[in-house]
Amino acid sequence: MIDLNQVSKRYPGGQVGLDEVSLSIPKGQLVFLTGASGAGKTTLLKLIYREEMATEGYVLVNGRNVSSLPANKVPYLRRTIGVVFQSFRLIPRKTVFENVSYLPRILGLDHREQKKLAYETLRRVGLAHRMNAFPMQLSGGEQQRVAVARALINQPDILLADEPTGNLDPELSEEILKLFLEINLQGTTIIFATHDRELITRVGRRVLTLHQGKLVRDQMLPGQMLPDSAIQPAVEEPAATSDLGPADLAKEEGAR
Amino acid sequence: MIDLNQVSKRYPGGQVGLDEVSLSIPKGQLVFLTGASGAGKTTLLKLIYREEMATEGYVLVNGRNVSSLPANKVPYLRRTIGVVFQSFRLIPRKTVFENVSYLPRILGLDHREQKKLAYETLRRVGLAHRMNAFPMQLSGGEQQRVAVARALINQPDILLADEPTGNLDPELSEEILKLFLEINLQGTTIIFATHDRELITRVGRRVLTLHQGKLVRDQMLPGQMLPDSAIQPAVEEPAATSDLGPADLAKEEGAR
Amino acid sequence: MTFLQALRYFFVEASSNLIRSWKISLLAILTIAVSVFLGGVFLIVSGNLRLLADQWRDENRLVVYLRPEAAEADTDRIRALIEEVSGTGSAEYVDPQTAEDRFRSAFPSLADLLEGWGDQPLPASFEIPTDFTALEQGSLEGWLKELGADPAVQMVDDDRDWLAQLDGMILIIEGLASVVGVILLLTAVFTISSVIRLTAYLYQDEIAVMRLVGATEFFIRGPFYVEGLLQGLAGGIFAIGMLLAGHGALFRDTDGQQQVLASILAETFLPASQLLLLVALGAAAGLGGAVLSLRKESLGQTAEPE
Amino acid sequence: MTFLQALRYFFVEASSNLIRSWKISLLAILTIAVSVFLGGVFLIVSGNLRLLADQWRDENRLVVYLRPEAAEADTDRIRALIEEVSGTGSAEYVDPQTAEDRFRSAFPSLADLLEGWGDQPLPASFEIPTDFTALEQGSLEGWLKELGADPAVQMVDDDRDWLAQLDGMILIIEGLASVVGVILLLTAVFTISSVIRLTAYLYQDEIAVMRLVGATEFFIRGPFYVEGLLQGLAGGIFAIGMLLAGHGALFRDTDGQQQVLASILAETFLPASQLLLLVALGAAAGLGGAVLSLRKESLGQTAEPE
Ligand SMILES: Nc1ncnc2c1ncn2[C@@H]1O[C@H](COP(=O)(O)OP(=O)(O)OP(=O)(O)O)[C@@H](O)[C@H]1O
Ligand SMILES: Nc1ncnc2c1ncn2[C@@H]1O[C@H](COP(=O)(O)OP(=O)(O)OP(=O)(O)O)[C@@H](O)[C@H]1O
Ligand SMILES: [Mg+2]
Ligand SMILES: [Mg+2]
Repeated sequence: MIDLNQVSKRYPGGQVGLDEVSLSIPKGQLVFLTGASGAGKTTLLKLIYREEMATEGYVLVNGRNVSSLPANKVPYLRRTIGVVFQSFRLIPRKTVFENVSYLPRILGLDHREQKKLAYETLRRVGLAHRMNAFPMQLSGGEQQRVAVARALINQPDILLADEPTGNLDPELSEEILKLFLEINLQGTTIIFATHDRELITRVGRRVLTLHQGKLVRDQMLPGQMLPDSAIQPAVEEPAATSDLGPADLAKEEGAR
Repeated sequence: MIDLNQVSKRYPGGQVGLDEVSLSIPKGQLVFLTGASGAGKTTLLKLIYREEMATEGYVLVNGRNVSSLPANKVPYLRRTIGVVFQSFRLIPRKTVFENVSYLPRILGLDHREQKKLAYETLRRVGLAHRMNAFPMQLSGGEQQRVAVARALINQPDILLADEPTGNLDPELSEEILKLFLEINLQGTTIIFATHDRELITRVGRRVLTLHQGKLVRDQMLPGQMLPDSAIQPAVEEPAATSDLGPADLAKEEGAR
Repeated sequence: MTFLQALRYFFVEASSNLIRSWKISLLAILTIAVSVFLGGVFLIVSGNLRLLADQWRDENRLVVYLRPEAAEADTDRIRALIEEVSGTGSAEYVDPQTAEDRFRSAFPSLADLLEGWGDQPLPASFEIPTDFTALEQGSLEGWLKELGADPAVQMVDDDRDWLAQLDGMILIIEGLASVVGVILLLTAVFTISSVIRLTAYLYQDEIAVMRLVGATEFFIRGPFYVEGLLQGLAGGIFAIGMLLAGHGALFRDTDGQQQVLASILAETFLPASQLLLLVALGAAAGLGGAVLSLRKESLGQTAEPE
Repeated sequence: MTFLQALRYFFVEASSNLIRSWKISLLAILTIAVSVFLGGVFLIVSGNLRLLADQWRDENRLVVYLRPEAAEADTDRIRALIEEVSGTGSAEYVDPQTAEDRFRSAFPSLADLLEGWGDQPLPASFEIPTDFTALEQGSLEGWLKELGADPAVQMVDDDRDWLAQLDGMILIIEGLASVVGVILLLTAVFTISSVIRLTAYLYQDEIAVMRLVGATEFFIRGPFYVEGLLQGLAGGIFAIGMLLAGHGALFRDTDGQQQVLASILAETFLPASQLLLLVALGAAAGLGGAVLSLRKESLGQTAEPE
């Protein structure tokens, strides 16, 4: 589903965002992305939904080269990808409802269906009662959950979540995590960038670790936590693409 | 140093930010502030530096009633308070250096001293090499550290840190924490709003827990972690203002 | 989404933006209104001046003075000669007495001069309106020469000196108005695009987010275009209102001297067709400003206005 | 920080803002430049029209026609009577021959008329420039009556009819220019404050942050005020440049008819004092716009432009 082939991203100022990263994420996989601040997590995600373009190598999404996609095709790529941005990026002039239902709306859903869908999705992140508030009237964690709801509303093929629980208390983080596990079971490929090692070790799955733009570790962790609603996995677990065994993650990449 | 007396904050939309909160924080104390998303942590901090005003009760800082402070005195209050905002609030048109040294600059420090001071402070958060970058050119965690540096640069009497490690990896969080402990030892009163229970339990000190705007717990935790540089405490530990005994923090306020 | 649905979406979106950001919208509307208003003032003033000039031109006549000794037969011959070109019944015969009366009323201060010049001091003449422009310049000259050569004709005064002076004056006034008009037009276009461009800067974060969540340019720009269009329409209509109000006020509260000025400059209001044109101009300005300000593909790619 | 240090800070801050946000700055500068330019055009045109009017007024004369039978003694007596009021040497004696010559050259088409009126058809006269305004209106009337009652005087033609007409025309033109001028001024003020207010909207997040970290209003506003001032100065200077260039171009590339128009409207350029005034106006507009747009205490309290 998502393939990176020797991808490097060097920013105009000379900063290295990514450095020769190659990886492959099959459809339906849930992958954690970790690494110190400035390691390149956000950069990697940006390359997938083409907010940035690789300076070297190529990124394939569903077999299509993202960099060579003509500009007028980019929106259609992005509609299949839900993104929870690290800085939320809510539209201040629009209400929570309007922020969340923007994509369904321009896709032609009628108002009642939009409302129903938005209500459903916001309910899942615990914010149905704030549908008519403006982003500035929400607490940090509430804004973050609106961002999560927006990313999920269109049932995207791919979900890119950039630190989606950084402003949430452990209980809410847990619920968001469960939500993600649920939609993952329904077939959505997820890349979950996070600093929360406790969460990663508890859930297990595949973990990619970046360090100064380089992919330094690609491991499979045990402890497969499943959502409460899951009776059996709908998608079979893909094989690890790295042969590095499970290790004490807390001891990883200490040098900043 | 900071006293809240039956303080309530009701937002124009009817949302309850704080609900009859009374508390007292003596000079030099380090206090953790925790609670679920939307519990009122940011609201409490905003009342102290007067971004918002209490709708009931009064807030005293250094014995002065913050709500009745005339508008032209507010800047002088704020200069004694360093704030790490939850959403960073960096100025996009200014470089990291300019963002960080804004207050020293308008206080009349000459350019060389500003530079030295900014460099020193940025070095402590690991960002001295990005002094000339603009905020948009930084990763989320880097922006957060710039916000921390800006709050610290003027050696404030009070430091209000709103989720200052939400975008940082555990190692960096640890360093920021050590930094805070250090300046706390030098006499700065600190309120540290965070969701990171692991961090709280490890450090100890006083913990205030909010739930739906109410102060539901005010406890003293053991496990007094000290900064590496600390040989002996410069300020004696103040007595807990609540007689609630230490309890398992992880079991607190589960209901959202 | 069908095109009609999309259009509906654009309108709903645009109007809710207009209401939510009403301060900025009002600014844009007022800017367009002021510009269209100025355009209207220009149209009114230049229209009235043109009317005035036409009136003057109409009143201008070609005068053929007859010799005092000209007989009635001569007079008839001359009339035939004239009407052959200018059309039957077009030439007016002014007998000496009428000529004297006219002189006295036109130049009362010089009336005394006539006293010394005996009885019948002024010759009889034919006056012909000069609006028979059917004749080309060349043949007109020939015809005038022929007339002048007639033994019964003392002189042909075709007032071309005076006409040239009149034309000069009209040219001056129209020139002045045109210069001001062009400058005004440029200012208006400049202002509108400034306001809309600044507005677009305000929206660029928003636009960037829309792009990132998968909106096509069509859906991003549509509401802004419609917003511009609606602002332009509102501005245009508002301007018409101001013009009507201003025109009314001008003829209500003025005393003598100003009344004269007002009636020369603004007696006649604009016809409906020109009013429509002005509203269309406002709408076009609003839409044009929106198109112009969203033109750059790169807009909204960076959060920082440069 | 001392006041001087603060001033220095304001200038450094303002110029770095100007450079960093050069697109928006350019917009503001151009807007002010256009407005000041229009002001300059107005000053030039109205100045030149006033010059023209003064010239006409200067050329206007009071004419005292003498009876044909007036003797030389009468003539001297009348001259004395006139110069008693208008000053020695001010009255010009026009003998009948000169009068006839002048009539012929002024109205060549009417010259033939003189033929029939015998020898010496026009009377002798005194012409007196009307710029002796020392006399009040009341006593002037009396004096004119006295003159007219003199037996040797046939008629006093004080051309007040014509003067009134001239005044009317000047009034029309000045009125037109004033109306346009006032509208232009309003537009300019409106435009500048729009642009600066929109700019302030762009900066309001920034201003909010400055407030939150403890900046006083003095330090927040200072740089914006200086920025406005600098933009205004730049706009004013730019406008002067455009005026100079435009004035030059007008007198280089024009043919006959336009040349006449140009020389009537813009022969004389502005004096240095008025240029300085225009630049000061630009600076004031820039500063005023900044003050106006930062006026509301609440600005910067909310991140959302309304
Ligand atoms: N400007 C505002 N207008 C209306 N309601 C507000 C406003 N700011 C905050 N609120 C509401 O007040 C409550 C407390 O908000 P606050 O920001 O203090 O929460 P918090 O504890 O900081 O949460 P988080 O951990 O998510 O940042 C929330 O329900 C929030 O929606
Ligand atoms: N627009 C940009 N221009 C220049 N450098 C950039 C830009 N964006 C990111 N960088 C740099 O690229 C590196 C990787 O940034 P990235 O945002 O991918 O880090 P990250 O892993 O997401 O970090 P964090 O956990 O702090 O969000 C950092 O050093 C950052 O400073
Ligand atoms: Mg990041
Ligand atoms: Mg908060």
